[in-house]
Amino acid sequence: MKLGSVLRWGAPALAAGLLISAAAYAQDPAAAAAPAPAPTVDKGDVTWMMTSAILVLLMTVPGLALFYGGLVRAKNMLSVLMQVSTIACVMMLVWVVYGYSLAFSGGNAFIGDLSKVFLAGVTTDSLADTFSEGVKIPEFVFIAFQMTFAAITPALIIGGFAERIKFSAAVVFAVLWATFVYFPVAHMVWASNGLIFGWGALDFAGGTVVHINSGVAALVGAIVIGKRVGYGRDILAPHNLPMTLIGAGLLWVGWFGFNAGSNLEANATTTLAVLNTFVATAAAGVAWMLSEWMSKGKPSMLGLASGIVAGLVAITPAAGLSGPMGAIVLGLVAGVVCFIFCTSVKNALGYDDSLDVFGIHGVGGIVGAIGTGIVVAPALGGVGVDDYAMGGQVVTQIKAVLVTIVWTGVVSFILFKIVDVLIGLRVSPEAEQEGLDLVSHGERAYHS
Amino acid sequence: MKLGSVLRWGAPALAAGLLISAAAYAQDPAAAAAPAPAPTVDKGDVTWMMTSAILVLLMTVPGLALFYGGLVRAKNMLSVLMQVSTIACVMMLVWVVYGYSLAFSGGNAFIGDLSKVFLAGVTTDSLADTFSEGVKIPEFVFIAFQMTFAAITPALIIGGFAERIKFSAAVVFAVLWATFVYFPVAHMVWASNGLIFGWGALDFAGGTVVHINSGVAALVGAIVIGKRVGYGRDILAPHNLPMTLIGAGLLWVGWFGFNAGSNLEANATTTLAVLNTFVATAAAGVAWMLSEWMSKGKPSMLGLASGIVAGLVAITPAAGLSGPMGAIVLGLVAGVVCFIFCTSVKNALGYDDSLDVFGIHGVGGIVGAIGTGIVVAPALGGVGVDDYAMGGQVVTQIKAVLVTIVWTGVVSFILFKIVDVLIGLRVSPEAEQEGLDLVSHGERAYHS
Amino acid sequence: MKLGSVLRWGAPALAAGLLISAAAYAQDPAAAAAPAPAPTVDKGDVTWMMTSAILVLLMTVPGLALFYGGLVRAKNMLSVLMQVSTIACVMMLVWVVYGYSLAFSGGNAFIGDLSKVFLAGVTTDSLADTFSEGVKIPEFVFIAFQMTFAAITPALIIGGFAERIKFSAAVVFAVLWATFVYFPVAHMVWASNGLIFGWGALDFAGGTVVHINSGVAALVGAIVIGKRVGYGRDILAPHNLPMTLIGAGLLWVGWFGFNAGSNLEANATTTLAVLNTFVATAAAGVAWMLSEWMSKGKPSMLGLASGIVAGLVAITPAAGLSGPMGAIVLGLVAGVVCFIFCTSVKNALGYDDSLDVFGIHGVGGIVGAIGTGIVVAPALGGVGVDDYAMGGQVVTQIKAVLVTIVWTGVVSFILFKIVDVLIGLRVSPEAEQEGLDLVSHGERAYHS
Amino acid sequence: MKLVMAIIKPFKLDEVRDALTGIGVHGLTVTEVKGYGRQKGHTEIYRGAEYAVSFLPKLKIEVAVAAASVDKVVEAIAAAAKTGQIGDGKIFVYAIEQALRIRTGETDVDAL
Amino acid sequence: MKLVMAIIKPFKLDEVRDALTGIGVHGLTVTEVKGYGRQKGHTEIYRGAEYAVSFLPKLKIEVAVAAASVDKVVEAIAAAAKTGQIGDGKIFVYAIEQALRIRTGETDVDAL
Amino acid sequence: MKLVMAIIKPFKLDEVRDALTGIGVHGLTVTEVKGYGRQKGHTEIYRGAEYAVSFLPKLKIEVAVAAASVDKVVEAIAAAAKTGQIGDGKIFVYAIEQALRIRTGETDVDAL
Ligand SMILES: Nc1ncnc2c1ncn2[C@@H]1O[C@H](COP(=O)(O)OP(=O)(O)O)[C@@H](O)[C@H]1O
Ligand SMILES: Nc1ncnc2c1ncn2[C@@H]1O[C@H](COP(=O)(O)OP(=O)(O)O)[C@@H](O)[C@H]1O
Ligand SMILES: Nc1ncnc2c1ncn2[C@@H]1O[C@H](COP(=O)(O)OP(=O)(O)O)[C@@H](O)[C@H]1O
Repeated sequence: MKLGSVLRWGAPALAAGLLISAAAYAQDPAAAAAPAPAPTVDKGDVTWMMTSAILVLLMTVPGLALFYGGLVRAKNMLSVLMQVSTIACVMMLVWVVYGYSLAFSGGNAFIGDLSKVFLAGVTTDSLADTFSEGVKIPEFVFIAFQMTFAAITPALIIGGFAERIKFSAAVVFAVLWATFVYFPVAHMVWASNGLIFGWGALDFAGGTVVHINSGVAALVGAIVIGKRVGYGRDILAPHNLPMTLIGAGLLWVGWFGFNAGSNLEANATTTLAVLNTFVATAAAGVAWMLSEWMSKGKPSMLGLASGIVAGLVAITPAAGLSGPMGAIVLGLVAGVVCFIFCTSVKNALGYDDSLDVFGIHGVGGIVGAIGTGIVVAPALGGVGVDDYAMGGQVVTQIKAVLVTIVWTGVVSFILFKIVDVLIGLRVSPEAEQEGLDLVSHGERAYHS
Repeated sequence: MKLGSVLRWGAPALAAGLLISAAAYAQDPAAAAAPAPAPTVDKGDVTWMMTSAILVLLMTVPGLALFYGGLVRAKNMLSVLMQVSTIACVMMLVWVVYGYSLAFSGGNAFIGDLSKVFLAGVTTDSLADTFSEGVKIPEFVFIAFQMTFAAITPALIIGGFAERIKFSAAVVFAVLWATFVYFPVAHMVWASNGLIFGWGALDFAGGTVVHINSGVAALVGAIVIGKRVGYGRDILAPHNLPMTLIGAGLLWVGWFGFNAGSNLEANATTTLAVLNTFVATAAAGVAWMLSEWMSKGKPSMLGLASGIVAGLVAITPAAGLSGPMGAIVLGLVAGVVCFIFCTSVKNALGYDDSLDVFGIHGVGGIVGAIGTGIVVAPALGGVGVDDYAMGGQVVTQIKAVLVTIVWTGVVSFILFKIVDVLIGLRVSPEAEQEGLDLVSHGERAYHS
Repeated sequence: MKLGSVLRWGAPALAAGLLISAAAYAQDPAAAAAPAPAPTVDKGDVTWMMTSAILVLLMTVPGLALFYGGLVRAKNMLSVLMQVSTIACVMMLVWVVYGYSLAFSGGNAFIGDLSKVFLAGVTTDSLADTFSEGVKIPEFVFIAFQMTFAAITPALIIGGFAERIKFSAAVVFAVLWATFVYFPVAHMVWASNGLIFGWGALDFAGGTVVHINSGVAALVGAIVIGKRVGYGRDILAPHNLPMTLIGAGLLWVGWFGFNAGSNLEANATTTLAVLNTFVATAAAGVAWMLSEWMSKGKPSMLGLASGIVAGLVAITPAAGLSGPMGAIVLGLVAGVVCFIFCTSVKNALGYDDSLDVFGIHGVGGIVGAIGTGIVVAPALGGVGVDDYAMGGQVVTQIKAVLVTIVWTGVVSFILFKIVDVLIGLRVSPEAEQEGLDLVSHGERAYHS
Repeated sequence: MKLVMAIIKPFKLDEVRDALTGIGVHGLTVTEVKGYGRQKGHTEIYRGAEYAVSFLPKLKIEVAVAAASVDKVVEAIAAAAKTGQIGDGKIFVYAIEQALRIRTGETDVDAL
Repeated sequence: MKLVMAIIKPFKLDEVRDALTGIGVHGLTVTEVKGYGRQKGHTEIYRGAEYAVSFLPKLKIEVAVAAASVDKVVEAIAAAAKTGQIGDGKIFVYAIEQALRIRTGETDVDAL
Repeated sequence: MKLVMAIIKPFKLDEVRDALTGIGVHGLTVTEVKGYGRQKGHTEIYRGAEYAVSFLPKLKIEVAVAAASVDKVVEAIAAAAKTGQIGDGKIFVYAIEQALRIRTGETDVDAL
């Protein structure tokens, strides 16, 4: 493989936006043909990318909403469903208004520019690059696919401070966070002129941009906002674990769009990403379950579901880069590490990350991001990148992780403080006692 | 664009059935090649259309069933799930027996003929037209895709008189309604010799045929059947709003098949329909939520979910015709208008449309159908049609809406009366008290 | 059609693994072109096969898990979700470690060999055959698709002895059963050197391998393990039928991947399989419902849902072989036969197959497998196979069914006995009283 | 003081509550219960399994009242809860020796 | 008249009901309750959070009977509900002063 | 023997239970109930329908105790359940004539 490959895999959901061919592919193929072969749009790719965007929506609403919602108490169920769904909707609007432009248009190493606000200039004739030369997809589907990432990422964060956040604060924070954290980090990692992309860091489908990014923000939020009333004293058990399983299942199903869609076309690498998204996930689910069985005496369904999500997180950056056996190993490691973190380390540290967003997305994301540098090794069955040396790649991966952690950690902290001053982050203890559903939304989840 | 374009967009789920090429595309390409280029079948299109048909099933069972089911009282849960699912199943059989033929084969301006009853003559070699010349899809997938529309539309109606209808009456009405309302209206709007199609009315994915059609029928049903026992006195609150959210999420996910599948192939226009189905929906969800927040003091999850569905309804006729910004405006308008209708107008009028089928599908459908005439304008970012003039197009749209309302209004009224005489529409007050699950189906939704 | 056709339809999920072309299709087309036309990989096929694999996961988690989970008592809900999900995860790992190799690599008439353990030698350049000459798909997606079959089949079995099995016993049994029953039977039916394949038995998508196989194993398990405490005395009613409907809906949606994906490409036959999977299912749902209405006085939602699954099972072996009208007849017959079996025959025989795995998958599978020999007849609208004679084909189908029943019956019995000795199959009566969720998994499904 | 305990049909709750507030009773406690009695239940069928369910959903209402008001309260409940159909329920009355309002510490009739 | 209130293990309900109908008692009211007592509960674990749950599901059965039948009723319930294991529950008896059948207006023992 | 019945706010359960075990009471029975009283409820809105909900979730606690312990028990519950806010609930006490532990057949105070 040539040098381009490093860039290629470093830009899974890539810089395509930057390189849009405005040439109408059907109308004037000759003009484009002179310098290079006419770009081709394959309907199989178009179908795959539409399917992938739809699958990522499935992950979010109802997937993530249910995964989270099942874990809170019944009196806060609707507040969680509402926060996830509202943030997803608002982010879709923000994305087409200025998010897409900031993440994928021109700009510098840190952020894009405003040349495509309101999707200026994008028509059905606009094309976006894929990772294969000459293979293009309609820009609209690239925008839609990337939109779903921008929609789910801020929604992931709210799990860190579920059951006590003010609804308006959650939504405002999400928009600010997307603007000052997600769009810049997405640009740094995925745009061809982005800082981290330039280092040659590998992130197939968004391990840093989505998972570490949101996991760390959730941790900061959990600490800034403080523990739930009754934490450590009352029983705060999940009110409906079957909902959580439905959510975990839909997350898994939808994650194929997330991971394999990130290849932007439907080729053999995409199928490898699909296979890895099966086996790494299965391995992590089994690993968490067995760890729990051995250390606590019983394997729990919540443990299995948690391991499944941890595995999905961990394989994300490596989805099309690892071989299936590497993916299994990555899944096993993520399952065990996230289990230990969520059950022991977290309790030792004593913060209240209600739904373990950091323990699963943050920690799993870090395992995956660093592990990607290892399992990509051809010697281990990975697909390899040019000039690969394990040590060097791992160092690059760690650098990317650290930049992400610092950026999201610091900026999130500032944004939480700003929102606290402007709106107030937390409901009153009485409201928390009564439940957010009634207090914030005037409705109850269940009647008989 | 040439004149054909008007027809093209006027027949989203089109007259393909009429124009089936019986020529085996693999066996005798030369014969077909003489007059025109040999029709091509692209496997990307085939995959997209199969995926779309599957997605519309997901909308119906479990999507619509859950969206509706969560809104009734626990004692009527199964009756709603059962009515939606049974009607969908029965309609699939009716569709292949005579529905497809009546809707899409020959006939006159009002209805097709019986030449394809029992799918006579359709084989794996039969092809159906798309909107692009020379691009074909297997007729079986066209039949399957259109079948899912015929399955969900009558099922939508039952929300208007949920919690009091007799099961047998609901099913018999659905079959009669499909026969005397859905098949004719589908033919009028989508067949190339159809009345409304001939006017140049735009309806990308079924705003009139599906939503106005079913919304008005539900309203008529709600009035003919009368209010629920205890309406306005007892608490008739939704028994399980999380189910409603799962339903809304699956409706959204599945609606991509509905809207973007209506393009019948996987090209750039299809991707535009996908993007619009994201942003219009998000806009309507947010609009309903904000309207409620401002007027009632709290934003509710049911409001957000209702807005999401209203947005999906409104973007349906415009899905591949509007630009993304036009779609957002359409969504915002639909969200606000449907909110006002469902919360104020409806109460003022005093009928009991149990699940607001008219308030969301009827009203949202009208907003969308008329709005399509506006947002299609190239000046507003729409894709345009030949000889476009906003005033004229809007008048045409209004004419299409009025014909649909009158047809479905009058015929539905007659059919309800017939079913009332033959079977009786309503269960006894004691049965309503006890709940339809036990009385009509001999089972209960929940045991501990 | 030529003789190859028999083999073709006899190997729906076929012997492709055996015939992998290791030639890099992009790099050295000439080398492959010499003996035969260069194999082509169509991205529409790739997208369809990825979509299909994802759909089969949706069938399993959350589909099957919910379908089953809703039917047990609340205290055993998580145990069912856990067993289904864990078995699916473990089987994915077993599949890539040795299952794929045993099922699809070389070997003899009864079992494959170990040449592809740990997916040795499979890369992104590896291709798998489809049923069309010269049309290939990446081997990774073939592996992933077949993996989902291996994951769901042993999970189906646990419904036979739900609410009383020891968790560890269920998982260990599943792995043993896959090894000694599923992989051999899959090989016998689908591999080109397989015993049953050689007879010319038709099984489009796994009626014998998946449904008869698991249905019989469940029956054996129900008998060996014995009845639930309180069976026939206490009320063992389903605790949450809406969950069961969600499950049935997702099973239906996902089953399109199962049935139509088994064609391995996206052509007109695939669309026929899609259409049949709609209409046969609808017919069976309606048939069960009407049978129940006539014989018990009320049509139940559980009846409709059960009929839907029975129809899906019955159409599985015939999905791409029957015409739509044949599919409807097959569905009607399966609906009625399975209804009679589950409501009368089963009670007469007196075993406790908790979730009617045998009554639906076993009986429905037998109806489908034998019926396939009939509805494939071109005279009945089927696609036909070479040298077709109804009598002979039906005899062949019956032989295939008998071999499967005997193999799975005898081996499953032995395996249950072995697991009973090694681990013990059943929890204590007190544990059964308390519920498996608490006793085996240390958690409860619902809190308020 | 007396405690009036009534078992009624669930959909009669609002009428009973209104009847009680109408005679000046402003506090009561409601429990969802299942009743077994002369009113026959129903049969549920789940595939091959048929279950005769003889326990029916009822509500139990408990109202603590001054001894002097008992008859009025019993009559009010009985009138409001009556449909004349089997299964209308029962009213039982028993004596309570103490009553206390937790918030204020008030006791006996002041606590009601 | 007396009211017999029994706290029993949930799976004993059918046996208790049968025992009561066996001695001619044809009405009773059942409530789902949670009991705390000598019987130890269980531990539930949800990721890192472990909860000791000491409240166990029980059923409360209330039967109003003529004073003369009390002993028979208590014995019947006790016999049917007994497993001999800790947590079998309790039976309490107290006096009721009035009883009324809402449907008919019958009072006292006629109302039972 | 007496039966102390308290209606309390749900989140006070653990404190009340701890207070009771603190004074040597080792058994009690809890029921989820809905209370109507001076504490005002809330309004729920579902699209166009607004419902004023006046029944609030409460817990009913029943403790059978020896007559001598009643005051101590009432005080303990009252102290633990008090927030000083409207809706804290009530405590009622009435006499029970018999008590029986089903498992052992012990009666009266031995049964508690
Ligand atoms: N002896 C009893 N003790 C306690 N509750 C009873 C008794 N008899 C009846 N009930 C309660 O009263 C309800 C109604 O009684 P039932 O015999 O069905 O009709 P009716 O009220 O018309 O006499 C029962 O469901 C049960 O809850
Ligand atoms: N003093 C009490 N007052 C009210 N209910 C009690 C009392 N003691 C026990 N109970 C109830 O009886 C149930 C069984 O009591 P427990 O002490 O666990 O076992 P046992 O019945 O064998 O003595 C408890 O779960 C509780 O519901
Ligand atoms: N007369 C009564 N009989 C039975 N229960 C009562 C009575 N009055 C109040 N309650 C119960 O006590 C609860 C609290 O009463 P409420 O009037 O709201 O406040 P407070 O306890 O501060 O007086 C009510 O919700 C109800 O369950």
